[in-house]
Amino acid sequence: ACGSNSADKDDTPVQLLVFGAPEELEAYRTLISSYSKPVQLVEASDREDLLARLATSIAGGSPPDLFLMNYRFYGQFAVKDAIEPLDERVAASGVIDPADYYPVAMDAFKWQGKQLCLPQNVSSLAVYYNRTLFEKYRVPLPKAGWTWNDLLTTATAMTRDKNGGVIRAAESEGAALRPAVHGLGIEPSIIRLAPFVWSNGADIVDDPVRPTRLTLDSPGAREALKNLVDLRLAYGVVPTDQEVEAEDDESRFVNGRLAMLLSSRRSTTTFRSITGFEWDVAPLPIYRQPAGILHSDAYCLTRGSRNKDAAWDFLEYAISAEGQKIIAATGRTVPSHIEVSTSPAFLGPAQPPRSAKVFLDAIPTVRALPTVSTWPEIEDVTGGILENALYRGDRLDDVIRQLDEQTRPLFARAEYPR
Amino acid sequence: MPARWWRTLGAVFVLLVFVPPLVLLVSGSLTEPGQPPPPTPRLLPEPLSAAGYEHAWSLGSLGRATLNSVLVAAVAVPLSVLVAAWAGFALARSSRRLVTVVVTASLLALMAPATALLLPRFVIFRFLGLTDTLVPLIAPALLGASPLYVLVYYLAFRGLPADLYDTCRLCDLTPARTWWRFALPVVRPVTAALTALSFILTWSNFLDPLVYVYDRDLFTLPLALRSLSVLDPTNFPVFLAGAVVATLPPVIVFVLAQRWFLRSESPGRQLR
Amino acid sequence: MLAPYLLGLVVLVLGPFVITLALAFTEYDLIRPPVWTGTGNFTELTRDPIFRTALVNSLVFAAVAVPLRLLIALALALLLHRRAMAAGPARTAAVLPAAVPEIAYGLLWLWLLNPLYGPINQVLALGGQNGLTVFGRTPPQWLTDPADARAAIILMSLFTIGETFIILLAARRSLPHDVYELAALEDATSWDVLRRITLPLIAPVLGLLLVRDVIQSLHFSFVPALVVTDGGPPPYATTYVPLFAYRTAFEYLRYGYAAAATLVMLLLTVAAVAVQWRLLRRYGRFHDR
Amino acid sequence: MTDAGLVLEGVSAAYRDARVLHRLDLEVHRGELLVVLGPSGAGKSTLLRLVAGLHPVAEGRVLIQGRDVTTLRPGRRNVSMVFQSYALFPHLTALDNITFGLEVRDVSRAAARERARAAAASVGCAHLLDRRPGQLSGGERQRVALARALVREPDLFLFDEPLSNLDPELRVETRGELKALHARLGVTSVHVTHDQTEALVLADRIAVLRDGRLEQLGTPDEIWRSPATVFVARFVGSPAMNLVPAGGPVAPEGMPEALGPERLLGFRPEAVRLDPTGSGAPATVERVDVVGEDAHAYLRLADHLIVARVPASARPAPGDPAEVAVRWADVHVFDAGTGQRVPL
Amino acid sequence: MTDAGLVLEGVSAAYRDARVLHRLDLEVHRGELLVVLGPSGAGKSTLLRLVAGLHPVAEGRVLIQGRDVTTLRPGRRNVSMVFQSYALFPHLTALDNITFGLEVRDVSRAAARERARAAAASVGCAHLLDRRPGQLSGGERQRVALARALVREPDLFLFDEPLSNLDPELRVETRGELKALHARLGVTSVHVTHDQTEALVLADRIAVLRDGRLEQLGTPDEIWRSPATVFVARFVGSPAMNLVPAGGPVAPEGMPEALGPERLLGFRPEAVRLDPTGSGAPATVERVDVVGEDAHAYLRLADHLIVARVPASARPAPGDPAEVAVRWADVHVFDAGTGQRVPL
Ligand SMILES: Nc1ncnc2c1ncn2[C@@H]1O[C@H](COP(=O)(O)OP(=O)(O)OP(=O)(O)O)[C@@H](O)[C@H]1O
Ligand SMILES: Nc1ncnc2c1ncn2[C@@H]1O[C@H](COP(=O)(O)OP(=O)(O)OP(=O)(O)O)[C@@H](O)[C@H]1O
Ligand SMILES: [Mg+2]
Ligand SMILES: [Mg+2]
Repeated sequence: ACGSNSADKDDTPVQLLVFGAPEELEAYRTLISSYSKPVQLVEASDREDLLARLATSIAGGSPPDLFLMNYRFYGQFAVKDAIEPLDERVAASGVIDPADYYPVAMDAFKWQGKQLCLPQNVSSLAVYYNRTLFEKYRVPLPKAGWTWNDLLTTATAMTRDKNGGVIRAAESEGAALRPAVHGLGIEPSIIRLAPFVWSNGADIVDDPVRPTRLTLDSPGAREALKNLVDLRLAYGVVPTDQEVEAEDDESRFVNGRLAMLLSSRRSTTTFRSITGFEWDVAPLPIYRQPAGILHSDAYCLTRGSRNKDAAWDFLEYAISAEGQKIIAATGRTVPSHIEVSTSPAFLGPAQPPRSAKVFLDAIPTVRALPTVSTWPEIEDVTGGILENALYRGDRLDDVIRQLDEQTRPLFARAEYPR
Repeated sequence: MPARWWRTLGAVFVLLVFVPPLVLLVSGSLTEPGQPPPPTPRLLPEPLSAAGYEHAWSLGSLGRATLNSVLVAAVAVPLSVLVAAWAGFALARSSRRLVTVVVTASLLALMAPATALLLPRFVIFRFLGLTDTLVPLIAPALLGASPLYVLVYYLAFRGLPADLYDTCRLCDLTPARTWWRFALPVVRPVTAALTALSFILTWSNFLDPLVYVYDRDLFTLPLALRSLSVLDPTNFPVFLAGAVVATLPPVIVFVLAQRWFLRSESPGRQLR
Repeated sequence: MLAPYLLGLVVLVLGPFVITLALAFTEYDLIRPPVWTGTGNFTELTRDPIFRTALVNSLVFAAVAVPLRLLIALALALLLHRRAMAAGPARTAAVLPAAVPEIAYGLLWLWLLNPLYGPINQVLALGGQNGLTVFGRTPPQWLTDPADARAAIILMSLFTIGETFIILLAARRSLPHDVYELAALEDATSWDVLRRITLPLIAPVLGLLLVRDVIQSLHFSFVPALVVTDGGPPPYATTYVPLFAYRTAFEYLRYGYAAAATLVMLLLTVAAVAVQWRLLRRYGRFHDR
Repeated sequence: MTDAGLVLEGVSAAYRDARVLHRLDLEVHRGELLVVLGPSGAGKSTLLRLVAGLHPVAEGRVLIQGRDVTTLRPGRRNVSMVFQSYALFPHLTALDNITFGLEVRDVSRAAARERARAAAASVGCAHLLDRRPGQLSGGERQRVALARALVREPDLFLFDEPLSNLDPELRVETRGELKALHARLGVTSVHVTHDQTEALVLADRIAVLRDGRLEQLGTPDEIWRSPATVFVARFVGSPAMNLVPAGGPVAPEGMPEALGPERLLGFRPEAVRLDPTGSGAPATVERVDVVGEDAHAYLRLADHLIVARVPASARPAPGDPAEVAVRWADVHVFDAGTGQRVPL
Repeated sequence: MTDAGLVLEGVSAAYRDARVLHRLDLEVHRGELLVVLGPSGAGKSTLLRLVAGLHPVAEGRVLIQGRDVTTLRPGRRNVSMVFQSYALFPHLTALDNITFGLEVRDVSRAAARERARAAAASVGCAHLLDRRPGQLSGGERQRVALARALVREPDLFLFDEPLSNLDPELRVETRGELKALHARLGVTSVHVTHDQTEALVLADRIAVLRDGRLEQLGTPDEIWRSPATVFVARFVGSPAMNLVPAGGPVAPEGMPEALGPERLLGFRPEAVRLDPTGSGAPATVERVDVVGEDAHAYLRLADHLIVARVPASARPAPGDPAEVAVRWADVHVFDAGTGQRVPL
């Protein structure tokens, strides 16, 4: 990693490394084409591809100037000093005022007191629901302030067989019945679990800044976890693992066979192609206090960039109101620019979801996950364990113990933002 | 003859096992995109639609990517075959010691996982200023596409009757001319097979372009296909259309190469 | 004439490979300069349950898949090496799976293996009731049961034998004709012809392919495991060493550690190959001049 | 059906477009040894391959010991064959090559080896059993191929020039061995050779093939003493029979009647006498080849070249004048147009 | 240096561990045609390969036209060779096979074809030029191989049994062709054959090889009339020379002195007379082989078997009693222990 300050050349285009589906990349291309200077979009298809590209090119000494990354994964680059701090440039900028952006997103990209990257979006978890189906079965719609129990009752009421009758599809009921409609879809992972743990007044790690272990053994966390796995084990309102493999939750929702789905803003673009029914979003249910989880991506300037000033110019443009509007048009993101997020570019009623404001309302209560350098590994390890907990009914004590034991070495190896 | 019928029966069985997945691939690609994905593939999509291909063409810039892939293959495949055939021939005419060394090295090379080579190769190509060009994608041709092919050629050349090599030596042929005039034509089935295989290998190279090529205009088909693979589930026909497009050239190449398999001049009949 | 190949071999493979292997003795995160740690990575590997699982997975995969793949490829090559009705299309069909881009093929298999709606399980459930097979057993849960998932990956690998198949086909076609006539005259059964003539005569190629397949199968499982099962079902039923190494190196940025894993794998492969190498030499001798 | 060891009924064969055998009829008695003679490319090997079932029969039928085998696969015909190209398995030792046919017939390993050694010894390759074909000389390979054929006891032996690469001593010896074996086993055999002596010594009957057609079939004596055509006459015997038009330069002694030029007179070199009695035709010696005790003198008579076999000790020198005399009893008469023998 | 076309000086050769040629000394004059005779496995092919440079020389030197070529690569030795196995390229037509050596020497295509056609015509394969080797009969292949060798004009011709698969007529013809060619071009040639007649007719000199050692080198006449050893005596001539111990059953007429049993008497079948004058040794006819005009009568004298060549017309019948007489002039005397000829 060589942090050379070699002279900027005007003619070499700024390289921006992003990943996404073709439509998403198309939005970035629009963004670039509306920018006055040449920018080369370096495209990857998914996160793995992007990481492979980024890592090899940094190691090989010719990194792209800019890349876009989620705060959950940028830690490992931040800790290794691969990202250029932006404080000075922000301070000197005439375009960007940090106050224009949601602080929670800005804070997520602070590392040892420095602003490393600048967020382009701020999303959170919401409950997508099939409004038409709810109306058909005359079940009350989810609404703000509803509780976990409400979620459970709703989900139970929406789990129906072919004839529309309510059924219970838990293994304990024995029957090999397959619901035609499932009440709820949720992915067993730490990022889905976390907001409920927080809502229950507990925490997932012992120290949000310098975590050393997962604390899912605390009573609050344990309850949230138990309730999560009970969705499958006790009530059978979420599809089994076989069913998920046969048809993932998003497809199931699109096919009108899933009443509710916990997901981030990401799913919106897919769901916009739905023609068969009406759908909308609702806020997360709560235990004791409202809590949400931050999903945010940011532009980062690589330390090894040869073209920092030009790159910064583009970065400025991209997260400025103008740039964010272009990206917001895809529907995929919740703009991090406060003004843009409240503008019709985001809230515009032309496209579903009607209650897009749910995403904005959640922002004050969202929290970020710890940004330790080994977080990607921790997510992967916990994912497997939680999956087994949900689908195979591993004993809760074992699950919690495993989660703790297997993540400890990862925390031990971790480097911290502060 | 009954043996013939058994063969036909077997061939039909092979067809029954191997073809259906590909039929599903094609029929899937002809489904109308934007529909909720059917949980189970249908043999005859309803309605039939070529929209998947249109989308794939525009979304994935398949045209450009195909062009690049063809360009790479057009240079890399002949080069691969040439290098492999040369090396295999040279090995067949080399001393035991050299053969042992090279074969061992080739096997070691086969053992190197692609992912373990990405980074050092990147450094090399960057040093040579070749990143973000198509050269790194052609470079594996220097290996004959795969060391395996060199070894296959080696075995093929070694199996030719010694008297024929001796005849060439008597005529004072240089090794290169012996190779060109005698050895290569005689192992034509092998060449046909390896041409088809190195085409497939070159054509489906994914990791190299992923790491060495930034410029979208230089993307090859596997990369374009990769980008289609992250489309929404509703757009699966678009992805499958891309897959069909990407599969077609290898099929054509193989069908062409197959003719050469059958037209072999086996040296066996006059081996004594 | 060997020069271009040797150049490619050294510059493109062996050199880079040695560099990577050297990094196995360091802690290297791709960004900061490597730090020498000696055998640190290896001691850590011995304690890493994920690596252990991956290693066992890889070895089991190789032990099961390689013989099957070779057998099937050989059977196909011997079945289809002559002109016969439908043989041409069958040859093409047998190679096609290897020609379909891996990602597309992975996705296709996701369909085929779909536990509820997949054609494979639907065929298996034919004649049974309630989605059970005729024998009253639940059909395999390809994507969710660890054992079945491993079987699924092996099953997939059995279809991508195109390369092996073609090379064997070419080898078979270049065998001398008159010895087969003699065998026919002696009324040798197909089995005798296979055992006493064909196999020994193509033994060098077969041996080479065996070695290659052992090596390859330790890499092969990469894309399907990624696309179809994503290393699962949980926790690591289909995480093979290459996937482990790839993730560790490029997702977790622990290049040195991944290199150590690769080195361990390499040593095991070398050991396996060394054994087969001797066989290869013994059979190959009659070609010596 | 019949008592014939091998019957070909109107058999034809072709390679792609080229017809090689033309409606051949041939009957080999049971236990008989038939030698097939014919120029290179006449279809001899093809004939054997066809009998063995290795080449398809275009028309006609093949019967072995009365069984119609036309559509039977080679292995079911129970024939044993020596290929002109030997067809040895390159990966097997000589011993394993020989035992191959036995082992696939489930003869026990020990017994197979026993018989193989015996067969090898009978053709003089017992000392080579551990070698691979690549390590053998041409003649050694041929002996192994022969041993491989002899080790079995089939209904029919097919030999395609099995002795061509052997040295004379070994050839005489092996020939004797073959003859003895044939006498002992009484297996019907078809033997292709180019060697006159071999043909004449071994054969019960000889078939002369020409361009895929049977030219003559008869005992060695018949073939030698009354060749049916000019072709047979010239083909058998070395140097070949002399042919001059009747009424030409040579007038045999004691010729009963004068023959017109539409007849050809044939007489073997052995029949030519060079004694200067004054009654013979005058000639000049052009060339003399000495072959051991014999010499072949090439004599020019006008525009004819005539060969005489004379004792080497009494040979003329090139350039010498000579007189050529032939006795009528030694003369064969052929039709100049059809080449057929003219019975007298 | 010398005027020799080919010189071998103390040349040895081996395959791995097995020594095949033992310190061979041989000189072939420039323009001479040397025929190499020897039993199968004697090392004849090895000798040719060694001269051609295809097999390494273990010790000794090889000189071609005075040039030391021991370490020269084959292509530089300017020799032309016919392989015992033909070594035709399976993928080339006969024509291309023949022109192969020319084209790589940059003879123009047209000229090469011209010469190829001429060479092919001279060995009788002009009608086969479009075929691939796989489509040719054994003899046809051999002719193509021969044409390929003849089309060039090298310093040295090496022929390894080039006529073994030809029919007799063609063989005589081709032999004549070879002889004429040799006379015309005067290229030094080494010719391996198993055919007596071929050897005796073609050779300027004959080398008899046995187990990798030179047994005798001499003109055909010398080889025939004064074989240096028992081996040569028996090897040349068919049927082979009779050998009986001196003082045994046969007493040659006019033998000057009595010889002890440490001497062997050799006489050819042609020298045996069966005239019943009463003075010969009594014998029984065991077997008679008729070979055209000649017959070979095998006679038993006590525990010896003796062959006589008699006219077929005057042959005895098996079982007949006979009397065997030999003239002293026809007898060769050898030492029973060493097998060497004993000069008288
Ligand atoms: N595979 C083939 N394709 C086409 N023609 C062939 C093939 N094999 C043989 N022939 C032709 O058929 C004819 C007869 O061939 P065959 O091998 O039977 O001859 P042969 O009598 O055995 O001759 P030889 O004594 O030279 O071995 C020859 O003219 C030959 O050129
Ligand atoms: N590649 C080899 N490896 C080992 N021994 C060999 C090899 N080639 C030939 N020999 C042996 O060397 C000896 C001489 O072989 P060579 O081929 O010179 O015999 P030859 O005189 O040509 O016999 P033939 O008349 O049968 O062709 C033989 O005993 C043979 O077995
Ligand atoms: Mg033949
Ligand atoms: Mg030889």
